[in-house]
Amino acid sequence: MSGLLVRDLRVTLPGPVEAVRGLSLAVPPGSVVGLVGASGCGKSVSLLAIARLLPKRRGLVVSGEVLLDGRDLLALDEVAMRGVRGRRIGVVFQDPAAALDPLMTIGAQLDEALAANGAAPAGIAGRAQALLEEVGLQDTPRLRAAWPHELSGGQQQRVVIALALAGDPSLLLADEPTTALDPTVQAQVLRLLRDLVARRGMGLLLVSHDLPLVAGQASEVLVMHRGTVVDAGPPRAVLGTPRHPVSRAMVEAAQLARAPAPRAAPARLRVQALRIAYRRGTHVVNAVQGVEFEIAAGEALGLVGESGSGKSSIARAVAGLVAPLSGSIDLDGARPGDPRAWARRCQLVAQDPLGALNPRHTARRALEEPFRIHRLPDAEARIAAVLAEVGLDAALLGRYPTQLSGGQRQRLCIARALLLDPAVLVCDEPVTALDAALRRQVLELLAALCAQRGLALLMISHDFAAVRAICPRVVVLDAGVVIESGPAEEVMRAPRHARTAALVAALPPPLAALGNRRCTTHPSA
Amino acid sequence: MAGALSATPADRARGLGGWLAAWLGGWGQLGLAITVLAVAVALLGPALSPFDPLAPSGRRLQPPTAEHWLGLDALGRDVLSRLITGTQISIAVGIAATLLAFALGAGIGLLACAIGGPVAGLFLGAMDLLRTLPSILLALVLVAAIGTGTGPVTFALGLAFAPVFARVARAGYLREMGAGYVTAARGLGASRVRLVLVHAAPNLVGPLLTQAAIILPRVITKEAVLSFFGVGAAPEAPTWGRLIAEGTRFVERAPHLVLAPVLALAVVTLGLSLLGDATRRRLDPNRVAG
Amino acid sequence: QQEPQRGGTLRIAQGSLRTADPHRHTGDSPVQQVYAEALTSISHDGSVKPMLAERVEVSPDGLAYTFHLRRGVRFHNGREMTSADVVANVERVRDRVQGGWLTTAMRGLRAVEAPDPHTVRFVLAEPFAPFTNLLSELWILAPETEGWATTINRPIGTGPFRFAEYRPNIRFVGEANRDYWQAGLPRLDAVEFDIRQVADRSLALRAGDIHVARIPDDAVETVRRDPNLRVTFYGDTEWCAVSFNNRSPRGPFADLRVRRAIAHAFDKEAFMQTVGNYVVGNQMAAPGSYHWDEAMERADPYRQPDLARTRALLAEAGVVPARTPLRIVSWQNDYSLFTAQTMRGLGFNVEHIALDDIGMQTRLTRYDWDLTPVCSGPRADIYLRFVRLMSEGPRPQMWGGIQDARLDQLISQAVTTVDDAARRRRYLEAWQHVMDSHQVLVLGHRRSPIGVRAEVRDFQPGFTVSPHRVDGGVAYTWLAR
Amino acid sequence: MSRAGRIGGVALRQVLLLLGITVAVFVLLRVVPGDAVDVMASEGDITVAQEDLLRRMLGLDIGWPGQLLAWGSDALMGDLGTSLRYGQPVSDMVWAALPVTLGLAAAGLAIGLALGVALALLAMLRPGLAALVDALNVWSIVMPTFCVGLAGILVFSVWLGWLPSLGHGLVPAAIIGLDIGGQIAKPLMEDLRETAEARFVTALRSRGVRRGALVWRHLLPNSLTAVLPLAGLIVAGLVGGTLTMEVLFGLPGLGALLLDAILGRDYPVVQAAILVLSAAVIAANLATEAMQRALDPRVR
Ligand SMILES: Nc1ncnc2c1ncn2[C@@H]1O[C@H](COP(=O)(O)OP(=O)(O)OP(=O)(O)O)[C@@H](O)[C@H]1O
Ligand SMILES: Nc1ncnc2c1ncn2[C@@H]1O[C@H](COP(=O)(O)OP(=O)(O)OP(=O)(O)O)[C@@H](O)[C@H]1O
Ligand SMILES: [Mg+2]
Ligand SMILES: [Mg+2]
Repeated sequence: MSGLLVRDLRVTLPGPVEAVRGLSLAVPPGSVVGLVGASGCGKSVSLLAIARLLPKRRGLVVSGEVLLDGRDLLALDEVAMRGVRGRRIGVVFQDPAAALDPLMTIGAQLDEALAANGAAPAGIAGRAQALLEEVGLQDTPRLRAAWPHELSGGQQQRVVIALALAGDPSLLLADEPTTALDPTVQAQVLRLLRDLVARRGMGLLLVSHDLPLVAGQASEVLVMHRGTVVDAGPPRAVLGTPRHPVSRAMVEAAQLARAPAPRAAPARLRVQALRIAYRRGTHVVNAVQGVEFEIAAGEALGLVGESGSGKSSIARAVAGLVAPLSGSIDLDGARPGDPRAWARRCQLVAQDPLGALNPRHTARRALEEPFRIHRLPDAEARIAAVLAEVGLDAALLGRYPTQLSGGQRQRLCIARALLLDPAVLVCDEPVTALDAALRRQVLELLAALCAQRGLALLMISHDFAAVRAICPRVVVLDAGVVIESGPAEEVMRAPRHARTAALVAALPPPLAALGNRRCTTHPSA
Repeated sequence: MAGALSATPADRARGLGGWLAAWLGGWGQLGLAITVLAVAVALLGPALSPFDPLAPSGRRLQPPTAEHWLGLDALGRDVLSRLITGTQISIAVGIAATLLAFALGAGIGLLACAIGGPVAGLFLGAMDLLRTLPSILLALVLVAAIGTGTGPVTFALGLAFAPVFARVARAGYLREMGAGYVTAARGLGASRVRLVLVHAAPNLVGPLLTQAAIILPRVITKEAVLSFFGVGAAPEAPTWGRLIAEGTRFVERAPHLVLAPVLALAVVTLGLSLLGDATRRRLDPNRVAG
Repeated sequence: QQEPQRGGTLRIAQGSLRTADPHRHTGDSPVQQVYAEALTSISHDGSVKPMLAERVEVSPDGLAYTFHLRRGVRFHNGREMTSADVVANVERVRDRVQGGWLTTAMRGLRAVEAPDPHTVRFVLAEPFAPFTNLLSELWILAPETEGWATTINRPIGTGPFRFAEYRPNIRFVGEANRDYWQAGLPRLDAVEFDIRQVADRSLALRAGDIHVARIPDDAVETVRRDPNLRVTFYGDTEWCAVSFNNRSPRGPFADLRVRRAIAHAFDKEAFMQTVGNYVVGNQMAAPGSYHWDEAMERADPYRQPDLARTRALLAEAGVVPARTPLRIVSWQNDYSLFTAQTMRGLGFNVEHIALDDIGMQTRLTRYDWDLTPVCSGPRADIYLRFVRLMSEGPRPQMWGGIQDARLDQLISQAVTTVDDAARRRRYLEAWQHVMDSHQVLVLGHRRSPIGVRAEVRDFQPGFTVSPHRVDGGVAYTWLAR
Repeated sequence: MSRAGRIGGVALRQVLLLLGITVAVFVLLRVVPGDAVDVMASEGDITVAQEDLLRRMLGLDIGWPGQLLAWGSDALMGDLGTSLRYGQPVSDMVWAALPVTLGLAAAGLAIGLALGVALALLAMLRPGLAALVDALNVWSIVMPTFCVGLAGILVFSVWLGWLPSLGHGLVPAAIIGLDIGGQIAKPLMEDLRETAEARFVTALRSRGVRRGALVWRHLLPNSLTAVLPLAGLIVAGLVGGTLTMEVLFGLPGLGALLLDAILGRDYPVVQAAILVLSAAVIAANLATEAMQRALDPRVR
């Protein structure tokens, strides 16, 4: 049999952690198989095990069968495996920034990958150029000379895909290949992958949290739960009309509410003519240029835009962490001059909750931090109250950040921000890294906070669905400039600016549409 | 997510000793045992030495015998007694100099970083200065000025190694200040000094301690070099360094003189290095983060 | 006995060369003797022999010295040496070169004249016994040497080897002077002095990289065991002593009884053992030498340690050692440790300050100490030893800064005495005074070992560190092949 | 403009540093008891009166600020003065000694780097060899170079007679190399092992990149950037190591010159030697930083 056939794959990691327990799946040539499941259910480990890339350590046990075109990969030695990797199997890794050698230019890494897979030296330059264009990267000569850290997250992700395709593999294992991408680029990359599947008869095993996306791409969906596949079938069956409890819970979590229509209220936070620039060696990067917006009490404002458009920069400026070049930020007449005073009015929940928590401090210590800094009384009582508000169990207080789930960590960070009773909360990409269930939890929490506390919320995301779920109004940013703003539903339905239109058009259709439409290819911009 | 620390409650049930043993792992335990033994010898020092370490007790350069296990030195003094007595001084000098280097390099370094501005510049300049001046010169000058003794030697060695800690501290400081949780604390309104002391410094303890474990035996050997050049500890103090330097004069006729302290130093170094490795593995925040 | 062979280069590591200008040094440049010679020369046994002079006549009052120069002595530039050259050199040392160490000897010089090309007459203000001896280090150079008025860099002398290459602290090379006035000498083609600072020369010697080297005392045994090597010694000795603080003695240490007590405590044999190559003694002059006195040696009350006497004397003086601080300032060496250990053994509250060479000498000048153990190197004349005990002598701190008018007088009398036997008596008298007042306690003498490879023939070290003299040294040396 | 400005800033900083060192050494030396005249006097028999005369002649009778001023103004004119003990121009002495030290240091560094890198790589590929790395590490910590040097002379020159005991740089360079190799090998090995498990290495393997390319083009450069901060320690070790080796093996380098000058209180020589030595160390530090920048685009 050709294609990939995995039978009863079991992986025990040192620990011991039984990460994969009897996984079986098949990826025939020319097919797209989606693998979905909650965070930590074993998707990435399975992929690494198939490509035999798990780090060799004492305690690592891999058993079962991984047949590629009839050959058992688990029985091959390293040298034979090297011939398989790259040319027969390509892998796209989950975290693109970490998957690139930081000390080598993009061009050199591409050339190396091409050479390793037997490309003739004369043809390498041309092939590299073509590959980069295939994944939708422009300005390729400059890009080839660039270092990984000089690329935005989206660019890095596309480079990693190009590298995986360098050897013309007959099977591509793609782990969250589009998480870091904004909708336009995401659509473009997915189109490319589909083309390859169709043209070359490549098999694609696609791992993702994004159920609508998987539904739109895969011919078969596998639902993984605690190391095994618990549900499988065509997307319409598994995701459209889920029957297995795990699938059903997942699909339900992916359905998000819609924010209410915007109300008129007096503005609390007023941002005017904001300009932010970074000095990078000798030249200056103008990240944000003349941005203006207002948020009222109890209102959530969504800030969307392509990667690198300046969203996080605005968040940092509003939180008083970077000083803007010019412009004003005004909160009930106060300005972010004195960091201590400003911290009590405006709080930021950073993009990466794990990073924002000191690994040496327990949850309790993290929550006590604001009390220590500002010498506030009643820590115990206030912490208990806020915990209840964000829905965290007080039993978790003794744990360290690594012992909490992603959703718990995110809520811990929100709780810490709330302890200072700020008027404004800024959330930078609060849900992008979370699976469907966690994402929904966090979004519901944020919505509730706005409603109950009268918080002014600035939510930053390139996840349009998430923004639309809680923000009545959105501001669309492009290259540091506001190109559109207005009620979320309106902007989504009838975007006025071409770039907004492109962003919206690139969104995959919601799962709810699965029952009504056949959806093998994606509507394109 | 099953982090390394989640196993601790179970281990704690086995008592502190058991917990420590599990925490360190096999090699780490060996390292700890050696270190504890060395410290015990250092503490008990004089009580353990069979002979007066300063007074002659037999024929010069006598090889090891049943009475004198490690033989006698050039003045007929019992080498074992000198080694045992020297343990105390060497380890004391080693620890004191390492502490001084630590305090100067890491302590003042971090504080200077925290205060920033010209203070940091001044501090970095001073460290560059120390880094550039050969420590032997400093020791020579000090000894010429105030005479040999544990004080000047400790001071010279402490100054000499301060830049190493300063470098580790500064690199760590820069890394930590970029960490998400430091930015988060900044967002909570924390002052710069608080950021350094509460957030950055504890995360630097691991690397700095590792550095200290590496430096400590180096300090002891360096003292040998100073002794060789006649600017080591006081001639009455049988530090390991002095024993090595003195023994080197007779390396051919009485190799036991130099072998005994070198082996002792090797064992302690190995112990500290094993302990340091184990501790670092445990304190590394990346590993804690799983 | 083999016939001497000619040729070859002798590599020797002994002595130093601080400056190429022989008149400018301050007393530590013996290597220059191979290219620059003097009117006199010190033989291996310490006696003074004429060198560039054929003979010397001393007037009965000891004030006039007449040197009859040797004929046919040529400088390295081929010109014959005359008495005018000698006078020019004396004048250069006396008038031009300040700070050179011979200036002391020139102090009492009233006149120097050259009555004819081959005679030089010195007239002194008062008799000065070591005069001919000291002249052995007044090197005669050709006055036309470049830098005569300032500093000489390529000296033109009369020695058996010409000045060929000099790199400070690295090496000096002398090439054979084929016109040397001693016919048939030198036998070597060249000498190469290794003047690097090296920890242990005996290794290079054993490895065959060097023919002759001053070796550490520790190495003597190993070198002796090597059949290719032998050990020999300088003619003169170093004297080792313990000095009390004589300038401003502290606490009970001014008390003669206490000083005697301490003297009784020293085990001279054991002390000297830590120094090496020793004889025990109680005088500045080495046992067996002219100025040494056997009766005085036999009468030494401190020949053997006597701790009972020590205790009794201390008790008599009312000294409780445990409550008495005793500060020792010293170099860092084994005999200093021994000294400190001995004092500790008596129960004193010992503070031992060990420093580097100059640090110690400077520290001594503070006179805030009680005891210092010192050794002092070979000297061409006994006066050079005694002068250090005088009030105006060099480096007085080493001997506790003695300022003793009576002693000054005794030594002055001795040095101005013309008659040998009478002078010897006066020196002994002076020494007896030192011993009686317990200013300095001599423990013994040591000889500095020199390792010599077997193929080196006819090499005998000098009385002091000088490598060349009229009747021996490197000019005579040859290499057997 | 801005780039030039930055380079100018760095240069200014180093110049200030050198200035600081000069003044520090000057003051330190003058604080130390005893001067060159004491040394001369202790070697010979000059009287106290003569000592004073000599001091006047050598300009040692004025206080140290005056001496500093005199020395500084001469040094600015390019005149490093004359040795108090040898009467030779200091610059000649230093220039003659410099190549010896630089050669020895360079050879030692080369051997050390080769040894350290080779061992670390081998130990990464064959974990059994880690013991060798540990052994070398312990060796470099506990074996003082003077001790090894003496043993080296004994074995290679006295017993085997293969090499002259003095004046050659082979054994000294090897000893320094062994010392440095021991310092590098262990951290490098550890970092290599860590890097070998980095995600980007897994990614490279997933593309079928051969092991040789993996090691030389990816692992080693990445790990070297982690070991480069050790350079300070290594340079300090080089300075100490060359000093010891020069004294032991009779190599007429800067270290031997410096030691002799310190013991002889030959101030101008000490000053010049320290100045040159410091400049070399500063250059080495700058070179390390430049290398770091060349290797790692992130810190550019
Ligand atoms: N190196 C490792 N050592 C020990 N346990 C591990 C290791 N890597 C992963 N695990 C554990 O194995 C399980 C499966 O992890 P895996 O990375 O495959 O999850 P995932 O399904 O990819 O999750 P996500 O959607 O968050 O990427 C988890 O419990 C995880 O904690
Ligand atoms: N510290 C910095 N130094 C230099 N340039 C920076 C820095 N931080 C951001 N930039 C640049 O500023 C621009 C805006 O960055 P910002 O992080 O605000 O983007 P973003 O909209 O949050 O993107 P993403 O969706 O990828 O997080 C980008 O071009 C980025 O490269
Ligand atoms: Mg994953
Ligand atoms: Mg961002």
